[in-house]
Amino acid sequence: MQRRVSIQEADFDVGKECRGLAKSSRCGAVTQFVGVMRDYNEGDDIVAMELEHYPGMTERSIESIIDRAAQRWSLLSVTVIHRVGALLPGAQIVFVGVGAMHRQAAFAACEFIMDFLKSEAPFWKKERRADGAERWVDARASDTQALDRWSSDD
Amino acid sequence: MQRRVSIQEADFDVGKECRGLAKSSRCGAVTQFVGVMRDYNEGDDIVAMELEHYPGMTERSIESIIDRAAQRWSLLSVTVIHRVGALLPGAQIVFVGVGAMHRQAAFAACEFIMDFLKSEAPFWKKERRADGAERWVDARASDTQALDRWSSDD
Amino acid sequence: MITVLFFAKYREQLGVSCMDVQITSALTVSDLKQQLISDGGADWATVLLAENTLCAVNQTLAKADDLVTDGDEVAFYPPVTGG
Amino acid sequence: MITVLFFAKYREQLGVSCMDVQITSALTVSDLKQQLISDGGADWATVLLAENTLCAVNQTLAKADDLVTDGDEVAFYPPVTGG
Repeated sequence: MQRRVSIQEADFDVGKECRGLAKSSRCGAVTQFVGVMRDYNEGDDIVAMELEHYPGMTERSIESIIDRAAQRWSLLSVTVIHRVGALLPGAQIVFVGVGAMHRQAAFAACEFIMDFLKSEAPFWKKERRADGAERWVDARASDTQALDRWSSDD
Repeated sequence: MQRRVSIQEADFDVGKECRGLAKSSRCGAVTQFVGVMRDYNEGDDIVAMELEHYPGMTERSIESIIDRAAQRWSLLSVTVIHRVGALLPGAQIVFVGVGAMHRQAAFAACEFIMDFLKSEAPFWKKERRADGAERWVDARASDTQALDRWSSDD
Repeated sequence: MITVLFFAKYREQLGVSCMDVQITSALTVSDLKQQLISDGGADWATVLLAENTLCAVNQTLAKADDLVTDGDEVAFYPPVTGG
Repeated sequence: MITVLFFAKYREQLGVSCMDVQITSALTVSDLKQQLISDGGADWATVLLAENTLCAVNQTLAKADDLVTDGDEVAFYPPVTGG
């Protein structure tokens, strides 16, 4: 399986990543998730965001999630890109792409990786509101709950 | 909700479609599926494919599927592109993209639309094998079964 | 008069993609199939009576007892295989 | 000697991102927290004893009774909010 993990400040090119995921001649399905920065959260207008991470552990954590997905479904390629540093509303934050022979595996693995990335990978968001105040974003209970479905048998 | 349906011979640009889906400032999640032509099916090497469709009904059928998805989940944007005509292995065949505030809706709606497109939209594939023989692709029982999960309550 | 369309394998098997058909009054999809078979013969029976043959009336999926009336567009086609 | 890292809100609250800590022998994550609190004071107790504080030893998530030994990299951080 082809695997690519990148933590970067730079933006990413979804079209290029898609082509990279579909390189295998056996690939019939590519599923992609792109997380985008909204200008609104928890009732406030957000004008900027700073994304901090734990270098080294972040990559290990994401690679471990990908490995678990690859044990569970038959995958041909996985790419995970996560941006760090300063971001503005509308910016692409995260990319999870999965290539597989069939769409069911590609869909399930993409959502699985995204769900675990949200709850395991060491990233932290700090938002700046329109009034200049800054706050660290709180973890959401719904992201922990999202993991529940993956613990039951398929 | 922003909606775009296109049946076309030309290839599509996944990066451009992704940007189009994320235009709303409320958009936090974009999920995309790309179906790719494989060079192998049912035990045979495939060298080319011809995709036929029912003009008019195809668009109506896909719009109806999108409407049903939009009733079920809170969506900001949906794009469905399906190519017709002559295609070679490795070619992008179909694009389903969904933009939403949250990822769960974007994932579910994208897979829902793809599942129903597979079983309702009037497209037919004819494959040409390496030995020159042509055959119409048979519908797969697994594509009908894929619909079952959408009939139960979430 | 109605318009009848055939797609994919059925278009090839019958050698027809589109034809105008005279109907004397409103009739069901089943009745229309019988009329086409009596005009066309065995090949038409094979296509139109196949268990999984689909029919759309005015671009909406139709059942055997749905009505076809003057001016309608009727299509017969095999299970779809797009995506 | 071990290296202790703090991230995000905790880094700001303690004003420390990285520090070297002398340990006399292997100790548990719990013991390490107590040692840091006795050296650091109330702010450190607030951060390290918070119910949802996470700890990684050598970049792998660790539990309260996991062991920390000489040369390890230990990190304390709040629940993650990436993606």
